[in-house]
Parts: sequence; C-alpha cells; structure tokens
Amino acid sequence: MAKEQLTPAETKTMMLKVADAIIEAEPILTDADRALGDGDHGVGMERGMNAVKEKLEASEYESVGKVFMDFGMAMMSSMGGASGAVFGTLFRAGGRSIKDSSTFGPQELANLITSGTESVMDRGGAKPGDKTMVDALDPAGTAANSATGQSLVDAMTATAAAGVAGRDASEAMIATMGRAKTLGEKSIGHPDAGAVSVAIMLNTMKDFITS
Amino acid sequence: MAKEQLTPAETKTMMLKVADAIIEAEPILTDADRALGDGDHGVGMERGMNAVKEKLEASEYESVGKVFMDFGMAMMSSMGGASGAVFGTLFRAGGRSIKDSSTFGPQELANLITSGTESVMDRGGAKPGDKTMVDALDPAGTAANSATGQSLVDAMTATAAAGVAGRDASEAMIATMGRAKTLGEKSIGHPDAGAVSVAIMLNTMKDFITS
Amino acid sequence: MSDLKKLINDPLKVADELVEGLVDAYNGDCIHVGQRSLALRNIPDGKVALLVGGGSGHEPIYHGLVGKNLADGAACGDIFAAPPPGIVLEATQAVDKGKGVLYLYGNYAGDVMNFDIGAELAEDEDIDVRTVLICDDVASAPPTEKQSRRGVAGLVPIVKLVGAASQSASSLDELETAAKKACLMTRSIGVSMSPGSIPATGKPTFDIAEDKIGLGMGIHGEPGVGEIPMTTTDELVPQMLDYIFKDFDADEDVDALSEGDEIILFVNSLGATTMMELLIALRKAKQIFTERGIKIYDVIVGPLVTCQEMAGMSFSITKLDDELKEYWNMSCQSVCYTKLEGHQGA
Amino acid sequence: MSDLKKLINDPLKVADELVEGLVDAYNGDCIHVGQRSLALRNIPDGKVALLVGGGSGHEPIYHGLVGKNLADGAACGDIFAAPPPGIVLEATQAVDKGKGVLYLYGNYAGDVMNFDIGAELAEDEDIDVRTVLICDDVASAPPTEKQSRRGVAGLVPIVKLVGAASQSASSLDELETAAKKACLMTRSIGVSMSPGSIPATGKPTFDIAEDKIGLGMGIHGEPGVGEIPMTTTDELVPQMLDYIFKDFDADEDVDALSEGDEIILFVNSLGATTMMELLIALRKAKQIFTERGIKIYDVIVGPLVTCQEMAGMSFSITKLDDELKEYWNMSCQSVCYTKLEGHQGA
Ligand SMILES: Nc1ncnc2c1ncn2[C@@H]1O[C@H](COP(=O)(O)OP(=O)(O)O)[C@@H](O)[C@H]1O
Ligand SMILES: Nc1ncnc2c1ncn2[C@@H]1O[C@H](COP(=O)(O)OP(=O)(O)O)[C@@H](O)[C@H]1O
Ligand SMILES: [Mg+2]
Ligand SMILES: [Mg+2]
Ligand SMILES: [Mg+2]
Ligand SMILES: [Mg+2]
Repeated sequence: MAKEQLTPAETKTMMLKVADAIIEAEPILTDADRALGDGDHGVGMERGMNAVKEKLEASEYESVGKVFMDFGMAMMSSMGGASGAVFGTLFRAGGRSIKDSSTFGPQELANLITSGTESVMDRGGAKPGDKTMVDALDPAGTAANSATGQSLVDAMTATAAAGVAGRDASEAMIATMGRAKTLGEKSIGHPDAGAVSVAIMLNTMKDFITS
Repeated sequence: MAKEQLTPAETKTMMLKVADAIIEAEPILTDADRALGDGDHGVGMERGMNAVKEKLEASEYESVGKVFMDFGMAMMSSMGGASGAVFGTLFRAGGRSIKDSSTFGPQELANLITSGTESVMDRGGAKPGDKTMVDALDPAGTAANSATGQSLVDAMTATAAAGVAGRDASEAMIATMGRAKTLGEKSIGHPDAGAVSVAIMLNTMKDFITS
Repeated sequence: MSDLKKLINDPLKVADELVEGLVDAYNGDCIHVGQRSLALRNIPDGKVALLVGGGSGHEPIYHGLVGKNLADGAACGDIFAAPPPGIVLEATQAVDKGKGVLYLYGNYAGDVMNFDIGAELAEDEDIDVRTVLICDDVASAPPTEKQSRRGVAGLVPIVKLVGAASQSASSLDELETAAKKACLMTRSIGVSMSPGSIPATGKPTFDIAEDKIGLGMGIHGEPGVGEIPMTTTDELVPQMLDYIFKDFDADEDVDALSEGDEIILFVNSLGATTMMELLIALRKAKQIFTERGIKIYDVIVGPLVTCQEMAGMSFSITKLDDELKEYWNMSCQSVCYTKLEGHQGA
Repeated sequence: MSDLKKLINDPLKVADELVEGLVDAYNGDCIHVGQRSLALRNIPDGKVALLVGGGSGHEPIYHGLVGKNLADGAACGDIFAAPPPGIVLEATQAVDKGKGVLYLYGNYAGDVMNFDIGAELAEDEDIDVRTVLICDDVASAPPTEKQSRRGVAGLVPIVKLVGAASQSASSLDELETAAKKACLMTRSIGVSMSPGSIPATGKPTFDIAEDKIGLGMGIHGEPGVGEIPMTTTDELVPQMLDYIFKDFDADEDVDALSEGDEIILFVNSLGATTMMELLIALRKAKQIFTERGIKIYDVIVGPLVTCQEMAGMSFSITKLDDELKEYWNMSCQSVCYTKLEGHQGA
C-alpha cells in the first residue's frame, strides 16, 4: 500500500531498509570502487550502515529531519574515508534542513536532497560532471524539486529514476576528483561507486514508499 | 670405443662432460632439494659446474689428480652452501690422493672415491645411512675398491651401478643431517639431492669410459 | 599474491587490533587515545604539535611515525579509509599543548574532508589547527597543479624533517613554513606489479596483466602514467628517476636537481617486493645520481609505506639545504623509522 | 605468491647486485670487500671483531646487520647458500684488527662447513678465529640437543647484544662468553603459510596446502613440528609461545621464564606477512606476557629475517639479565636494525 507523508517512525523504518539494502549491495559497491578507486567503498558503507542501524534502532523520533541527521552522523563518525565525509554531510545537512518537519512528504524530499547536495559540493568541491555521487544527487534533486506538487509516490519515483539515470550517466564521465582522477579517459565505462550507492538508496526509499 | 687408463686430457674431457650433465640436470636437482631442503641444489651445482668449466677449459694437465683438485676447488670457491663444501672436499681430497698419477685407471678411481668420501665424512660428520651424498659415495667406493683388478670399463660400470643403488637406497632413509633433518619420517620416499648429483656424475663418467 | 593466507582475527576488526598492537610495540612510549588514535606519552607543554594520520593497512606508516623527534600523534582510520572527524578531534586534543597543532598528511579527498571537519571541531574547542598536505607523487599531476597530487612514500622523509623542526618551532606559523619547504623539496614516483587486497573482502584492489608494470601507480593502486611491459631493474629505474628529474626541471617553484645537490634517497617497497629487489634498484639509482654529480646525503630503504601484499616500489627524493640538513641530522625513533644523530657516510 | 613479478636483472646475479646495493645503502659507512663481503669502514685497531654471514635472499639480514655497535663485517653467500670459504676468508681479513674474529652465524650444515674451512684458511694467515653458532629455533630439536638447532630470527637480538659487547670486549674469549650467553637466552618459534621462491628457478621452496599452517617451520621452509589447520591470530599465538615457555622450562641450562623476568620480544615477518598482521600478533603476545607477569623490556617488530615472498612469522624471546640489558641499551645503526640509546618505555 503506497504511502503519503511518512511519519517519523515510518521514515526511520524506511532508512533502516536503506541500510539493509546497502549492506546487501556490499559486493557491488566493492567492485565499483575496485574498478576506479581502492576497492573499499563496499566495506566502508557496510560499516556505516551497521552504525546507522545501531543508532536508529535505539532511538525514537518526533522529527523526520532528525532521522536523517542521525543517519548522517552515524555514517560520519563510523566510516571515515571520502564516503564517510560526503554521505555524512549529505544526510546531516539534508536532515538539518527539515529538522522541524514531523512528516516526510514531497517538499521534505526535495529539501533533503538539494540542501544535502549543496553541502556535499561545498565540502568536497565536486561539481556535476566530475564523476562523483553528485552526478546521481544533482539530477535527483532537480527531479524532486519539480515534483513538490505531486504525490510522494510520484515524487519519489521521479527522484529515484533521475538518480539512477545520473548514476548511468556517470559511466560516460571522466573522473576528475578523488582516487579515480588519474585514470583520465580510462575511467569512462564504469559508474562512480558513490553514485551507485546513491541510486540504491533512492530506489530503496522508492520501494518503501510505493509498496 | 671403450677406454682404459685415461690420459690427463681425457680425464679433463670426461669431467667437462660431468659438468654439462649436471647443468642439464638442474631441474631434477632443484626438485629433489625442494622435496627435502631449500630448493637451491640445482642452481648451486649449476653455478659450480660453470666455474669448473671455466677453470678446466683454461688449463692443461699432466696429473689426473690435478683435474679433480681443480674440479673441487672451482666448486668450493664458487658455490658455497653445503654442497659447495662437501663436493669441493670430495674432489679436492680425492684428487690430492692421486695427484702423482699421470693416468686414470681402476686404482685411481678407487682412491679418488674412497679418499674423497672419507674427507667428506670428516668435514661434515655424516655417516652412511644419514641420507646424504655419502649414501651414494660409500657403496660406490666399496665397489671401486673391489674392482681394482678389473678393466676400467668394468670397474667404472660397477662403481656407477653401486652409486645409483646407493642413491635409490637413500629414498628409504630418514634424514638426520642438514636441512631435511626435521622432516623425520616424512623424508622417507625421496632420494637425497646430493646423492642424486653423485649418481649423475658417476653415470656420466661411466658413459664416457664405456663409449 | 593469489592465495591470501592472512593471519588475523575478525577481518572487520583489523584496524582496531593493529593499533592496539602498535601501542604495544611502543612499549609505553605512546598511549592509546580515544577510539583509535596514538599520542606520545610525554609531549612537553608549549610544544607546537605535529599530527599525522590516514587510513590503516599501510603499516608501518602512518601511525608508526609517531615517535621521538617525529610526529606527536596520529589519527588512524580503518583499512584504506581516512579517520572520521571524531578520531581526528580526539587525536588533536591529545597532542595539543597550547601552541596549536599542525596536520601533516597525504592528499586524498577522504583525508582532506575528514581532517577538515576534525579541524572545525577542534577550532570549536579553541585549538589552533593548520594543515599542510603532502603531495609528492609526480605521476599524479603536472607541476603546475602539484597541490592536487597524491601523497605517497615521500611522507617518511617529510615527517622525519618536520618532526625535527617541531622540536624547536616557536609557533605554528614557523612549523607550517618548515613543513611546506619539506613538502616542496620532496618528490616521489612509484611502480606496481601486483595488487594488495582488503582484509574484509579478500579482493585485490586492482587488476593488472601478468606481463605489465603500472608506471606511476599510487599506493592504493591508483593509476599512474600508464602500463609498460614487465622489464628489468636496470631498464626501469632510469625511467622512474627521469620523472623526478624532469619534474624538478619543469617546476618553477624549485631549482632543477643538478650537480653538487645533496639529497635524501628513499627506496620503498609496497609490501611484496623484497629488500633484495629494493637493494638492486638502489644500486642502479646510485649509479644514476653519481653520473649526474648529485650527492646522496642519506638513504632510507625498506617496506615503510605499504599496501598489504601489493608488489611495487617507489623512489622518493628530498633535496636538502642547510636548514633541512640540520633537521635531518637529528636522531629519531619510532616503529616506522629510526636513525641516530648525523647521517650515514658522514 | 603465485605470480612472481620480481623486479631484478639477471636472476643469477641477484646476490652480487644486492650486495652492491647494500653497500650503497650504507652510503659510505661500509665498504665492499673482495668478491662479496661487507665491512665497516672504520674498525678501531685492537677491536675484537664480530663477523656474521650466511646465504643471501633473507634481506635485510644477514649482511644488513653490519653497522655501528653491531657486526663489523659479513660474508655473503648466494641465494640461500652459505658463503664459500674464500669469501669467509676475505671478510675475516677485512675485519681482523689483531685481536681475532668471532664468527656468529646460524647453524646450518652448509654454513658450518664453509665457515670452518674459511676459519682454517684464516688460521693459516695467523688470524685467531672463534665460532659461536646461533641455534635458537626451538622447533628443530629438543633442549637436550639444542646445539643442533637451526638458527632463525633470534639472530637479530643476538647480533645486537653481541655487537654491543664487542665494543668493549678485551679478548676473543670474553666476546665468545658474551655471545654464548646471548644465544642461550634467545629462543624462537616460527610458522609459515606459504613458500618463498628462488629467483633463479622461480620455483617455490616448498609446498603447503591452502588450508594449513606449518608450525615451527624454519626460515627456508624447513619442516617444523607439524602442520595445523589455518586459524586466527588469537588461536595461534598462544600455541607458538607455549613452545618457548616449555623450552625454557625443560632446558636444564636456563631458568624457566617466570614472573618478574624481563625480555626482548621480536616479532618477525618472513616477507609476505604484513606489518598489520605482526602488530595484531604482537597485541596477543603482549596479553600473554602480561598475564604471566613477564615484563617486555623492549620490542622489535618487522620483516627483518625474510625468505623472499614467504608468508609466515616468528617470535624470538631473549631473557635479559643486567649484563645483557646494558648491552641492549647501547644504540646501534644498520640497514637491518637501528635503535637509540636506552629502551622504549623507559
Ligand atoms: N570530493 C568529493 N565530492 C563528492 N563525492 C566524493 C568526493 N570524493 C569522493 N567522493 C565519493 O566517494 C566515493 C568513494 O568512497 P570510498 O571508496 O568509500 O572512499 P575513499 O575514496 O576514501 O576510498 C566516490 O565514488 C565518490 O562518489
Ligand atoms: N654434513 C653433510 N655431509 C655430507 N653431505 C651433506 C652434508 N650436508 C649436506 N650434504 C649434502 O648436500 C646436499 C644439499 O646441498 P645444497 O642444497 O646445495 O646445499 P644447502 O643444504 O646448503 O642448501 C644434501 O642433499 C646432501 O647430500
Ligand atoms: Mg575507496
Ligand atoms: Mg639446498
Ligand atoms: Mg579508501
Ligand atoms: Mg641452501
């Protein structure tokens, strides 16, 4: 049964599912980072998601923003690595922008992603096209912003689709940031590992909301 | 055409053939030492035989004993390792015992091997049955001593056969000396690497003398 | 190495356990701080502190560079992962003696972001923090963009020099200046023949053909300038050093390496490459420097900047002036690198 | 390591080339003698000399132990082969300063025979030679036959101690006595997970099943007490140390290792085993010694006694008394091992 306006408890449940999905995808993320980076993205994200689960399962929420802030804080303090900082920033900043909301609807979705993405770009200096997670986040944010008038199901569906398309588009990009940078043209043909994580996260949120 | 009473020049030719035979057998010697030791016997013997060839090819001999002394000295100064010392001792001491001979006949063969073997046992403390080259040398010496009244062809044939039998007998022995020592009963079933070398040397001498 | 027979306990706990072991290796000279940091036991009050750090799995760096006349502390991440900001903060607090803390670490996106967030947290606690990035890998960017280069094995001579400088630095400014000079004067080039692996996955960090060498590869297997056919030491070493010579030449911020110059030469193994191979490579490098009239002031050789069982090696060259020589001549002691006063061949 | 991508030149010349490189690593502190020996540049007249040596391929030992307050020289063999007598002689002549030369090396048939012949040649030149064999591998013979044990990683602390003793020894007798004590007090136990190989053949030195550890294996892969299933650090380390404890117990020539005793602990890698693994093992060893009330006076950790890319590790324990502690506290410097005065955690 599709959902509109998630409660904080539902938001927590959704983000626990996100954590499980990422843990399950560890081998996929490992391989994506092996192709372009140092191969530790899967293990790092798994470590982060275990910390997330511990934190979220032990907490009750009145604000949906706080769910995401805790999600981000757990990642940031447990993971380290580039992804600990960028994903931590994404969810902490994104969550802070909706920390006064007690429900999660299309507007919160849009705020979460756009604020989070902006902070990620501030923190790490990546721009769209640099072949990072930003290339999945940025189109997802645009889609979410255009869908604030629609139902959460439709907004989330459009957002996830845009994130997946962004992940796919990252395959054709030349890496200019981080570990994959010196690959140059050889980085073409592989999606960015962080973008793969973002797509999995958005798809899992969509599956939760639409089911 | 079988040979009796080798000249110093023939003796030199024979020992150059021994050197070539050992070089060719490098992989066999390597594998024998891998099973029980550190796997370097083939390379070490090859190094020794190259030094032997350089020395012998550059020298002319009036004494047959001197051929063997140079053979031993070249091994001793180029090889190192257990085999450099024991094979060097074998040929230096064996050669010294016949250094006044201008021909190599059954008596010289017997003296070479028995004096050489004695010095090897003095140097390294190995006795027959300890699973070393001594187990090929000792029966070869006994055979050579019993054959001093026969033709060189027959004496050499009997000596080589005894050496080969000794090598084969070493398969059933338990190593008590050197690298293979701690193998204990597990050393059973493999011949000793140094005994394999001795058998090849004696067989090559036999082939030269009988052809 | 295809058959990984690593002797560990829980693969997810290797970073924590190795740091415990490292503290044991210091036998009391270092203390374990917070979650996963290391600090010298007795940092004098008023000392300008030097903090290093980075991912684990590269032992004996980074945390093995804490020591006498070296770094005061280290913030240790998980395998190949920068330490999270909380760990950076705990390490910063442990080493700060009121005169501020210099962060000196290899330039990787993850490290920069986490140390930066850690620095912001430290500033909130009124601790002065300054950062100098180690960017010594000439294969990773041209001289005009050298601030975007990776930090690789050059960190060993750099931390040695800056650790010495920190003993007498009167301010964070002064130490920052010394660190910038040590970094500017140090350049590295590496090659790799086969990958390391991550204990938690057992997977190699990259793939490379049986008959190829990755020229200019980074210490996690980041690609360098390209792959070349497997070759001999005497063919490879001149090619490697050429990158260093050309880089000093092309860089407008430094003079070319030329006759009469004195250098520290560090020959590093990434793990599987043996000391035998390093020494053979050192022999060739020495010939090349001698031909050019460049004097080797001191040598470091060994597997100090590793990536698990990765096969490969690197050269790091530090060009010395009188100030750097004075820092070099100080003794130092740590799990990673120890030297007596002076220099070899004095 | 199955895919051997060694960076060398002619596989038959590796020993010669690595010794050249080693001399370069000493940067003038050591000279190349004769065919393949190394000696300190300035050995004082009248010093009782200390000579080490053995096969190459185990770098940084044996020849890397030449250094300040360590060995005066080394006679270097080919890969895994004792040096021939001529090389032993040239090294002996280079280090003799009129007070005689102590040979201190690992007990292997090949080394004993070649060094003995070398000693005979040296005596012909009127040089006084004495020999002390290092026989520290408790897995290779019972305490009652300890003079037939192999010499393994214990040689590092032993040469450290004896090198220090040699600085003040007034006679060869005195140095021999000190060396015998250092040897008696030092015991080692090793394990191996996978073989090294000989550069000239590319062949592994032994075979071992994927799921097995060779317990008590020697540094060339000589068999030990048996094979056990692959396990974790925390399961393995107590088993290994038990052999050491039981050996001190059973040996009538030494007291048991007991509460209040002080030791040097050396954790060695045979090559492929990473510093990460050594540190995790050190962590467990430290717990065990702490439980028993045995004090670790100082720690050495690293790949110092290697066998090419062999995977494995060993513990060496030296029990100290006041005399040995004094020797230990001296500084030393070499390519293999360097320490400052005193000890960590003082
Ligand atoms: N500056 C940056 N801005 C945004 N995302 C980044 C940046 N640097 C790295 N990333 C993301 O982090 C991912 C790599 O994460 P991970 O492998 O866990 O960390 P590390 O690079 O430290 O090994 C990349 O695929 C990319 O999406
Ligand atoms: N004490 C000894 N007496 C006689 N032969 C010996 C002795 N020790 C070793 N050997 C011989 O040397 C052979 C090993 O030679 P090699 O592998 O070249 O030397 P190392 O043992 O030094 O590696 C053994 O197979 C054995 O025949
Ligand atoms: Mg990564
Ligand atoms: Mg052998
Ligand atoms: Mg990483
Ligand atoms: Mg050998």
